[in-house]
Amino acid sequence: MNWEQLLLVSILLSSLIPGIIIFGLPEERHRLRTILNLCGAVVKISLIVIMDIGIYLGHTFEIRMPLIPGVELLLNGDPLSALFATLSSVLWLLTTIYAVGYLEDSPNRSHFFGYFSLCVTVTIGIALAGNLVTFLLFYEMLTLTTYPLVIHRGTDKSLRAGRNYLIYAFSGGAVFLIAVIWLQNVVGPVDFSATGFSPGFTDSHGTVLALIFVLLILGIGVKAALVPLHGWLPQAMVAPAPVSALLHAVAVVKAGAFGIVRIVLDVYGAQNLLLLGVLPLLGGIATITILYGSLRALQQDNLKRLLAFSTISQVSYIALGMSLVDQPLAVIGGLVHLVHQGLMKITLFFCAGNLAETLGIHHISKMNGVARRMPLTMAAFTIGALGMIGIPPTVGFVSKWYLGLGSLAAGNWWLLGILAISSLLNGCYFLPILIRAWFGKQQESWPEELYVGRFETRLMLLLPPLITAFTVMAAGAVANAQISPLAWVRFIVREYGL
Amino acid sequence: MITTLLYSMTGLILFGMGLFTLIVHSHPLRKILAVNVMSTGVFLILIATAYTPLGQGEVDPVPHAMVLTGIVVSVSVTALALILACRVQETSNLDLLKKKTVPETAKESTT
Amino acid sequence: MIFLNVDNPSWMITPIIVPLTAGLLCFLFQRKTFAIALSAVLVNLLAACFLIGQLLTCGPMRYSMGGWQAPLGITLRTDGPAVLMLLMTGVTGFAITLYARGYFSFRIDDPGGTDRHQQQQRYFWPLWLLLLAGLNGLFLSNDIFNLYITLEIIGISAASLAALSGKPAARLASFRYLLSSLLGSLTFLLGIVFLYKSCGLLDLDLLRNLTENGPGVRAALALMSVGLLLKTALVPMHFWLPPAHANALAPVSAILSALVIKGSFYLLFRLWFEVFASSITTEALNVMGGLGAGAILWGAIQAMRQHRLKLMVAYSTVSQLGYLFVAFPLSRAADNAQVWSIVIFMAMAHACAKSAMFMSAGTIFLHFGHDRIQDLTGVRASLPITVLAYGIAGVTLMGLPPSGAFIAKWLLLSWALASCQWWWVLVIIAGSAMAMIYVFRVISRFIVIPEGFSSQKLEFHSRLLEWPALALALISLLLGLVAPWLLHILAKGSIDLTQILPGGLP
Amino acid sequence: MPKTRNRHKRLDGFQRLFLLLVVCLITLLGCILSTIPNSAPGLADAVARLQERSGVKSPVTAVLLNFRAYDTMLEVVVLLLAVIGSWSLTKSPLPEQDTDISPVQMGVVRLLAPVMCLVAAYLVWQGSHLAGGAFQGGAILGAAGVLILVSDFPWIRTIPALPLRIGLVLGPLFFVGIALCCLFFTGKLLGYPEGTAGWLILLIEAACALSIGITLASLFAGGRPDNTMKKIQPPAKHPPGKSL
Repeated sequence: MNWEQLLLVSILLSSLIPGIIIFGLPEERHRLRTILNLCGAVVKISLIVIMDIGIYLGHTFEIRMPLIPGVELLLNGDPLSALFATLSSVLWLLTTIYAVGYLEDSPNRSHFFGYFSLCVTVTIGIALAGNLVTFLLFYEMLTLTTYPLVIHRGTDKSLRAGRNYLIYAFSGGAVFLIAVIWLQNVVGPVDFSATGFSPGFTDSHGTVLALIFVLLILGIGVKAALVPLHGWLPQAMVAPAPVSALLHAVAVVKAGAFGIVRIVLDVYGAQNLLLLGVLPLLGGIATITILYGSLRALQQDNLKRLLAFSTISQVSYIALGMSLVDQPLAVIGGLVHLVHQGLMKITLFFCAGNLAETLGIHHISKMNGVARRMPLTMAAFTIGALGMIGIPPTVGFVSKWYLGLGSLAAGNWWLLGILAISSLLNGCYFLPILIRAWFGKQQESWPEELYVGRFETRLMLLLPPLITAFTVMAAGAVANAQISPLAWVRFIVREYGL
Repeated sequence: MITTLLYSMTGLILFGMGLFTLIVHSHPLRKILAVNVMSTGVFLILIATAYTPLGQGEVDPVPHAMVLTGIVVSVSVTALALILACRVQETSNLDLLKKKTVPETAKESTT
Repeated sequence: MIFLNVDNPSWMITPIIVPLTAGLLCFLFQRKTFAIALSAVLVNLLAACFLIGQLLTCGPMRYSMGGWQAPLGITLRTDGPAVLMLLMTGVTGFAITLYARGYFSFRIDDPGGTDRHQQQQRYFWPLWLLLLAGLNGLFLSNDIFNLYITLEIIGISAASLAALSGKPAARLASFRYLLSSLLGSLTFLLGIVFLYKSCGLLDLDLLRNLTENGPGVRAALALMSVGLLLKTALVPMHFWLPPAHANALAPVSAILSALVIKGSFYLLFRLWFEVFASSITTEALNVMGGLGAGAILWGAIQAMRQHRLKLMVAYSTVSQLGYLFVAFPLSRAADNAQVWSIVIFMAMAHACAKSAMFMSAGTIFLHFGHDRIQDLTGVRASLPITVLAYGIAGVTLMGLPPSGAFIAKWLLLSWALASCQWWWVLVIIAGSAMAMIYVFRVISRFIVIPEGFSSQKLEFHSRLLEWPALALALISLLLGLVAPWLLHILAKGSIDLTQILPGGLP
Repeated sequence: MPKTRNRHKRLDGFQRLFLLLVVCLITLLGCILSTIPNSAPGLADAVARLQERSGVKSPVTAVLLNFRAYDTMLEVVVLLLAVIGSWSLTKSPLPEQDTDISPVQMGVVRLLAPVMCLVAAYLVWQGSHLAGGAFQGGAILGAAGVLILVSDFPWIRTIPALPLRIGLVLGPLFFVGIALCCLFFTGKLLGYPEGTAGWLILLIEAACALSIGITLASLFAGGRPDNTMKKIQPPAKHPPGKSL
């Protein structure tokens, strides 16, 4: 085992081991638990940064473990997995800090943080998966580890939401499993590679491969919350705020989107997909999801539900970028949105959690004048919201700019129109909130004001959204710099030779 | 040859009778007896296979041994089943079993 | 010491003789029974490992009892599937023995306990050890009449064990179990009679080489199969299983569900795919597959409807057995070395997972005094490890990666797709989905701690009640990761088979 | 046997259908059975060929205790298992208390029991060359035991459990012991050393016959011996051993 393989294993273990230890810790040892969590997160980030550098310098990170003929587990660090792994680990650190503050004094924290760590381990596993079998393994485990988090509150409502989540996720998983096995039967074992499987199969098994592609997208679309498979996501909002943040910005939905990227770029490859002619289908679903999510978000009064529908809409930008896989600019836009959407959405969820935890505000109609009580939180929220709309210099603008350029290059004028309409709709549901919060008058006292200290809320709740909001601005402003998500995505696209 | 066939067919018919009783009748004792009849049928067929026409070599002792073994197994299972049936009868209040025990109780108490 | 050589086939008898002797001694002394039992199962486990090593170095082996060669004498033999089943029995049996110790001492130490518990423990050990000997004998035996006797040993000891709890329901269930098992073995015996009349042979290897394929052999195979199906509890012959498994003591339920059923299934599969492979028709295979599909669906539907935990787990056994039979029609698509792989993976994973599940259910029953699913909210607070074991075992039942059941399902689906038999795919997926529902219906109750819930403080806490279950659950989950090793053993064992089969089936 | 419910009833639909099915099945099996040619060699020749080496003259005994002794060993275990199973279920209801034994019965038993033991011993002894052997002998011994049991001798209650268990286990344990000794001396389980087969078989048969006799009597007693308690419990209302 060389150092590259050791690194891959320790990346996974750096959150698995704290997770297992935390399960065994008694409830009262919260200091030790916090230290374990933070240490794990910091170690993981450092290891992943080392891996990033290694990948940039051209090292190969690969572990193979054959199971049965044709089926093997393969962990592989390529630029794309580095992108997702870095995003997940950084956001995990922030979410952990936030969750420690959020769950102060609440029961069952060992349980919560244990699953939280497992969940991140699995997400990193998804990032590092080097073939469809490994991807499937971690994909199913993700459902298992997030389920206890969704039903953490134990109310009937959360149980119902959990049940729906399971049914959606496992149905998707089953379809995905069938598709993976079928694909293996047709083209043999496929590892993720820059070109996908050999184009020879497309000539001989065209229809079957197109059908398998549809099945794969259907299976993975459940987690990516593509319409009409999105039903679980708004319901899952009953979970505590850090869980919502993690689920929506990092783990589940992102894993689905990441899976779409993998299937399009690495399994099928641009060339095959163009031959098969299934891309317009993906583009169509993505378009419908973008518009549907935004329209539904317009009708919401519950802040977290609004954010959920906004997630449904925003994640589909990634799928949209993938449907224009022959256009490097569109691919850049889609891939970079993977990171950008994560940063923006986690900011918004942190802020929504702050409002709920500090003032008991769950509904937009109660938000009049809240910015005067919590200026920093609302400033962060504003930056996130503006990013969602796509106002420069936030990161949201960068993604949309590249997506627009890509669709222009492909000659799809109508896609540009879709982007514009979507931004308009984003504005329509975010701007009223901002106006209400900054300029509205407080009419009644806050529903349940819990905490009045030196800051507007607990420090551990305040810091993470501020950091992410700052990143949203900074990464957008210096997008062209040497080290930025955009730069890394360009590196990825170069690797794919687009 | 005819004798062999006769024994075999009788064995088969016994097997069938036992099978029918075992499934159709619900009384535990009948079931146990039915199983015994079935096993007797099987042993009969098995013994019949040992037969060889005169002058064609020895009688095959292996089926004999198998039948002996089978009888012993059947005895032990029957005993266990009977004891189990008694315990079921003692501790459960199945309608059917009640019907059986009630008259006996009455008889005993009158004498 | 010539017979201590690694390549001496006499080692084969260890897994039979050691539990047998230990069982007799347990009955004789009735004191220190746990020590005797533990050393016996330990030796049994070691012997299984040793036999695997022997198989890998020396290949498949035959052993003639008393030196009398095959047509007359009785032979034992080791091959890949047999040693893996021995390993399964060894591992599961070891864990169950430890658990049983914890279980009985918990009940005996209970202040409300009575003499009854003492008696139960006293007779549990000899029955269990003799059952173990019977199972090992079944896996190793190569003589059809000897197999009948091992089946009887298994049947009698299993029925006695099932009645051990002393509850009226358990006794009634055990009575039915005994009768069904007896009917099964009589039918099997009738099959042997037909076989002996047609071929005049009892040795399986010799029967395999026989080209005889007349109606007598087919009738024999049909009779033997029906008998074994009755013992394996395939739908619609499963009626005896749920009450017998659900009403027994927890360690006994684990034994019955994990091991006993596998014994008769192993024999059935061996008869179909090794001994009489040339007499098998596609229609017969499809009938088996159809029954298996029925079992998957019916068992899962019943499991979803149960209100009691142990009954639910018992019905899930009915459902899981179906996968083993769906493998029948699909195994045609496989080559010789692969025929066993699905069945072995499924059986091993199910044995570990199901015994872990029954152990967890038993621990919960012991501590809470009931197993109504409705009233088991927040069990996690009191018994976290048990709930974890239950959850992991549930993951295996659902067939999620990387469990052994996942490997089996992967192969099943892969072969079904390769041979364009779509209906099996649908059945397998539907079965897994329903497994998800019945597993999570319970788990969500266990792990949710609603607000204002005050957890019961439990006074007794035996490690032996919790850790064996967790260990087995973990084994079942991680079984998929050692798949290449298991396949290696299987391939090693079936060299013999490919040589003997004249290019025939499957 | 008391009348049961089904006796005077006509068969209902399901039962008729099932009857039909059984008849069909038996007919089918009968047809198949009659078509099987009687050409299968069987194992008679093999037995005849190896008879001399088996150490006994009776071919059945040779098969049971030499060629296929492993089967017999397991089968003795099956018998023992039935006893263990029955003991795990319940205490023996026998002997009942306060029953008067008629002098005739007493006399018959006193006369018969020793004779039966003698006959049993003879059967075991002649098993080596004629029909007979451990099972036949054991069955006679068991019958003697049953006679004693139903005679309600008061001393039956005081039989200690340990000797009883030793008696039960003796046969199987001895069998296994001999088997292991053979393994040690000849390298084959149950492979009797040259020339000793006859004696060893006789020993095994004797031990097994004793055990089988005790086993059968214990099975008749219907449960484990109840001598752990000094105070004798009042008899159950419907002793199961008698009601059947």
